[in-house]
Amino acid sequence: MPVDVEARVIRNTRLSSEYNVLALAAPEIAAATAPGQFVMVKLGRGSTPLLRRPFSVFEVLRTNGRVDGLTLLSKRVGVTTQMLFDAVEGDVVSCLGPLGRPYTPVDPPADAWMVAGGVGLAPFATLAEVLLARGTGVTLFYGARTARDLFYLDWFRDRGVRLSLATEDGSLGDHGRVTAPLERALAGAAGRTVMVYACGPEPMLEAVARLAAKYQRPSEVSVERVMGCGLGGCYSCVIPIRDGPKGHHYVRSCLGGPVFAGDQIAWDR
Amino acid sequence: MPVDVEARVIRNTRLSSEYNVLALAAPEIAAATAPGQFVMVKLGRGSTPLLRRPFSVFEVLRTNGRVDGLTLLSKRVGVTTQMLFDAVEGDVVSCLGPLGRPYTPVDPPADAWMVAGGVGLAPFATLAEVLLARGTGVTLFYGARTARDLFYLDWFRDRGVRLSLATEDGSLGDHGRVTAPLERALAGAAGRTVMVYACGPEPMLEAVARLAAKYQRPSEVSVERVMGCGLGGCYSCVIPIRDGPKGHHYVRSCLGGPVFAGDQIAWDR
Amino acid sequence: MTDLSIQIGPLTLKNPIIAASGCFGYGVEYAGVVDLSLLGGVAVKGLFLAPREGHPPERIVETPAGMLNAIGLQGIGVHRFIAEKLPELRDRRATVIVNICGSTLEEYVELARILSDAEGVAALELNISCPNIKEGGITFGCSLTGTYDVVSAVKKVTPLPVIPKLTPNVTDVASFARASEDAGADAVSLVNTFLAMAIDVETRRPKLSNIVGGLSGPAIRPIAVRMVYECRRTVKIPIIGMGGIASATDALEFMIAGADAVQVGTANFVDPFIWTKLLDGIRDYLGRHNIARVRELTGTIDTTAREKEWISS
Amino acid sequence: MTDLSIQIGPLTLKNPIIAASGCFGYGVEYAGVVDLSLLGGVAVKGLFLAPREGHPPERIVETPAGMLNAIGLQGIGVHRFIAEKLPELRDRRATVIVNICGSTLEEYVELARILSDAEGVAALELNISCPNIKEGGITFGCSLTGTYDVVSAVKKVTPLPVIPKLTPNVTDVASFARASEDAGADAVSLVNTFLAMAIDVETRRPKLSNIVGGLSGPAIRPIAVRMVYECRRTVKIPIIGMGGIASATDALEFMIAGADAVQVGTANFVDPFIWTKLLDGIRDYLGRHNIARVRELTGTIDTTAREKEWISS
Ligand SMILES: Cc1cc2nc3c(=O)[nH]c(=O)nc-3n(C[C@H](O)[C@H](O)[C@H](O)COP(=O)(O)OP(=O)(O)OC[C@H]3O[C@@H](n4cnc5c(N)ncnc54)[C@H](O)[C@@H]3O)c2cc1C
Ligand SMILES: Cc1cc2nc3c(=O)[nH]c(=O)nc-3n(C[C@H](O)[C@H](O)[C@H](O)COP(=O)(O)OP(=O)(O)OC[C@H]3O[C@@H](n4cnc5c(N)ncnc54)[C@H](O)[C@@H]3O)c2cc1C
Ligand SMILES: Cc1cc2nc3c(=O)[nH]c(=O)nc-3n(C[C@H](O)[C@H](O)[C@H](O)COP(=O)(O)O)c2cc1C
Ligand SMILES: Cc1cc2nc3c(=O)[nH]c(=O)nc-3n(C[C@H](O)[C@H](O)[C@H](O)COP(=O)(O)O)c2cc1C
Ligand code: FES
Ligand code: FES
Repeated sequence: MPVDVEARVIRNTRLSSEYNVLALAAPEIAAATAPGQFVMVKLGRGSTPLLRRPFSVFEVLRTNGRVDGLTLLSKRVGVTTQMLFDAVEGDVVSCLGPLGRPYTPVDPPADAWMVAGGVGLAPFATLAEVLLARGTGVTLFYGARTARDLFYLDWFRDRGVRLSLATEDGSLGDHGRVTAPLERALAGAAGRTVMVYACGPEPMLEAVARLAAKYQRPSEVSVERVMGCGLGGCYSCVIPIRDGPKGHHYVRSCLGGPVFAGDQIAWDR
Repeated sequence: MPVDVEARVIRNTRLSSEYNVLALAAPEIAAATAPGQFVMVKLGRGSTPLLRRPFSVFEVLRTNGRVDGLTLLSKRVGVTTQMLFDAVEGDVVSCLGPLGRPYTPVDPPADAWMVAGGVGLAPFATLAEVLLARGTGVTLFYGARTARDLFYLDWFRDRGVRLSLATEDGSLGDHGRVTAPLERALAGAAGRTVMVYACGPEPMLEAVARLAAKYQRPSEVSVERVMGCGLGGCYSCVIPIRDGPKGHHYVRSCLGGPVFAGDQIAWDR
Repeated sequence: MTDLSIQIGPLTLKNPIIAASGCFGYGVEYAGVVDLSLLGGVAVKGLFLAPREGHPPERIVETPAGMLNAIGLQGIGVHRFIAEKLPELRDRRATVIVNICGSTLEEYVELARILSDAEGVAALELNISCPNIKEGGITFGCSLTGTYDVVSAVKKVTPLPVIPKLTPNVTDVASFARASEDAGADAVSLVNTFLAMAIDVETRRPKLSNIVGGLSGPAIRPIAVRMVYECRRTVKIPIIGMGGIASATDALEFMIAGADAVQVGTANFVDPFIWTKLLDGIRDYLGRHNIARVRELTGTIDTTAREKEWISS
Repeated sequence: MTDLSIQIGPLTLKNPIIAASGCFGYGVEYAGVVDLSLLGGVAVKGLFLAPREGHPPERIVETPAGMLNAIGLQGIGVHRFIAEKLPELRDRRATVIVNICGSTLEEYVELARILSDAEGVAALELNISCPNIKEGGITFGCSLTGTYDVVSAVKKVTPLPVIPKLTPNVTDVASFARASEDAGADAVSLVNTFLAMAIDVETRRPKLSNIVGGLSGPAIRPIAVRMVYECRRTVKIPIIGMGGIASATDALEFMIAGADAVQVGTANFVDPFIWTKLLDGIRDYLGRHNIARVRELTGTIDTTAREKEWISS
């Protein structure tokens, strides 16, 4: 059951002029979160902004092994993310969660390949931890516009996650989109059991799901739809799910997702 | 001409759980303000609260003789005053002013009697300074609910302002309303030229205006009407002004006031 | 003990706080955050006879102190509702108000018949006011005879209380309340959303796939309160008021204007735990004002002139 | 060089940004904060033939992202306006749009006659939509024949462009735009405010002395944009859109929906220096989008379906 926590800001780390990581004292939520789940946050009194906004839980914070908070990785795109960017220690953020259907972690000998586009990195810190704890080998395919927009590389490296990077300007890793190194890897992975996890812009998710299908690997993608409530109340967040070979029906991504099997989604709709 | 300044909060001094004094870096406005004038302030982004709110300029701040800011004396009654109460150094308050018709300071041998009810103290710090600079003798009649709600007594005393206090619970000064010591003083002031200035709740203003008239002294009162714009645009802030013996017409208190001669106002309307 | 119960025709609600249709799923989605039996009622998402796909995304967009929606009444249809949702609602002792929509008068009648036979339906709310689908009864809701006809036809086939839900997109909403009363409605509910739109100026495209949608939330509250006030002066049947209620104070405002009960929609998205706060706030207010029964509050707006007070501030 | 000029019948406005009636006094009040000649137009406070007292306070109250007003059209009457305000407006080279109100058709005609003889009036805006006074023409504004009659009567007596101002408190605002066009209106302006109210729950009294008032501000913007969009699809005459515009983006939204020009009311209370910001913002937008003339923007909303984009974010 989700809870609503008036979470104090523990610290706000700016990663760039657009990205920040906000640490919030919401241990109740953090302790209950599975990788890929999200929270609905609201800042400020009054009715502008009116609605909460969805954010993946980025890290689960622990002090001496005890869970004492969580972080959000946020990209500044509008009013709420601006407020998250500007937040200072002691501010209060209303935080409702954990919500949604998480990723399904795989066990060895399967390998876990996580594909992140930009702020789509968010669910993969917690997912990596869960996978590594199971002994599953983890690779992160991570793409962004430019090298300066690739964050937390050491965090993943230090924990033993293999990195495969791509930047659109070629400033680090592959020159181009992250799907290129992913496809090379898939092509060279004959005989290995691989589960592909993806989070990022929807066209990237579609490309990843198609690649996984092409190389006959399962995939799970986390979609980002506009969410009014996060609890199944408003039907704003729907995504077309395949119904037989040609049909589809709309499923609420806050309840049925945000994580779906890549082949469930009717990408052409 | 009024200006609009994005004024930084220099400091916020809480006087009680309801009252605070907010110092703002708005030297352009401070330097141009005459006693009794006000500013229209707005806090926060977005449209809640939507409208600006009027506040008297309380003090004009100077460092080494150079004007570098102003303060507002604010009582917490709603959303904007709550934000003023909560403001911290570095916050920005949008501040439009100076606005309105100020008090008319008198010269010696006239005496100046300032009558303040609660937060109605606000215009009298600047008025006292201007009067004292002219050598005019100044008395402050100052009433509130209780002793703890009487502020800045030393500030006035140190500058040579005589104080006559009243509290509704009798905890300091006269027991009851501030109009009682005022009437005693008026009754005992035969032959002296006195100008009465008042600011406070409207029924107090009416009582003061009637007392002044009864003892044939001129009065100027500063009224507090809900103001939508402060510049004469909206016609929200009107006060009925006498038109002959029985009639009245509505005058915008942001332009024609907030300071009016006590006998101008049609109190019975 | 304050009495929070209110009466809608033959139906007694344990309190005047109802979850608004389309803002609370089928109710069951919220069983984890609020004890459904605590609510005065649960108005479930608008149902057609058949399942419906709804509009493609984007379906909502935020606006100043409000939101637009054009969900397009995606839904599972009345039969799956009865089979899949109603049993759980019954088990959880929810007072279920079923919001029904049709393209034709016959469809409303058919829905009413089917639901009258189902166990656990407390009342029918006739959605004749959905602004963002052509077939959502809005043709009934914008015509006085249409409103009259659909209400009387449904009344004929059901013993359940019938509550037409009025649209605010009309010149004189009170005349629609009157037509409803004349047709035998047990109550009216108002307001549904205001037809509205938003455009992305960079792409020059509408922000909703459906181009237009319905405006809800605090932004519309003052208009909705006025409409409830006008209806209260026109009809005697109970009024269920709504539109932007986000606190107990807001709910009380509607009741003082003339509502017997209220519905809360958009605010549930912002705070799904709002329900006990609303009930506590109303209890507290009634206590402070020595009002024994919430129903005594309805329509008690005082329009006599005020006296000035000397608040020694 | 971007061309910001727009055409209202025979009148060319140097840009599409007009100060809304009732929100800018008689214009002269603002001469100290903005160069009046920079504005596309100044719609002065609604004028009756005779001076008017207006309603007693409270006259305004803030609501979520909006405000209610019930000023009651306090005003100096047309003769004092011509004698006392018009000369200064003329001196300051303001493009003056006079907003006129009457209780009868004859009064509108009389006002139009008087103002046609005055020097320095650019256009007449017929206020047939003031929600908070009984005599403010709202009886014309809520009736199609009333609208038609008053517009054609005024057109007969004046060479000035005639712009009826429509109320949003109707079921089908586009039909009123059509009636206006049929009657020979040079343009329509919309929207006036939404009839609304607010109640203080502690005293149970209305917050406005007049009980009801008009809602303006950002809260209403999505409804107003929708109404402009509907009118654009119905009439060919220019549309002056308004309702909650508080930024250049908001102004552009109205133009893309179908407005040729816009008025700004409530936002001027919040920021009296908004005017140059609006003009700069529009110029910047046109520049970025390679649009040479602002009039090319009107009604260019793109309602075809969107493509998904891969924004590597
Ligand atoms: C399950 C889920 C998890 C997410 N996790 C993250 C995360 O970890 N970090 C992160 O930075 N972002 C995340 N997002 C996206 C994030 O929700 C939006 O960036 C945020 O809502 C924008 O809010 P705003 O007020 O800043 O922008 P707004 O001013 O509301 O709008 C700016 C832009 O954001 C889009 N947007 C607005 N509301 C939503 C919404 N409710 N959902 C999606 N998009 C919206 C709008 O279409 C618009 O283009 C996630 C979204 C979902 C659905
Ligand atoms: C010329 C003038 C000078 C003033 N100087 C001071 C001052 O120095 N210090 C101070 O504390 N207060 C002063 N006030 C009163 C101050 O403007 C109000 O307390 C303030 O507007 C309340 O805003 P809010 O958002 O906190 O309250 P709201 O939430 O808006 O409302 C709370 C209460 O305040 C009243 N109110 C709301 N808006 C206004 C408004 N625009 N004008 C007047 N009353 C309003 C409401 O009727 C309501 O009862 C002055 C008022 C005027 C007209
Ligand atoms: C997302 C959404 C979906 C809605 N769906 C329905 C519906 O199915 N049937 C209905 O009668 N009203 C529907 N409404 C209208 C609400 O029940 C309510 O009348 C309106 O939102 C005003 O109340 P609010 O401001 O509290 O949300 C919907 C509103 C929203 C926001
Ligand atoms: C205080 C106030 C007074 C108004 N007076 C008039 C008026 O005299 N004549 C008129 O046609 N409209 C009047 N209006 C309506 C505005 O001109 C405008 O149509 C409405 O406020 C919507 O625009 P906005 O949201 O930008 O304010 C008034 C509005 C306000 C807020
Ligand atoms: S966000 Fe409301 S139903 Fe999914
Ligand atoms: S506050 Fe707007 S006219 Fe005085």
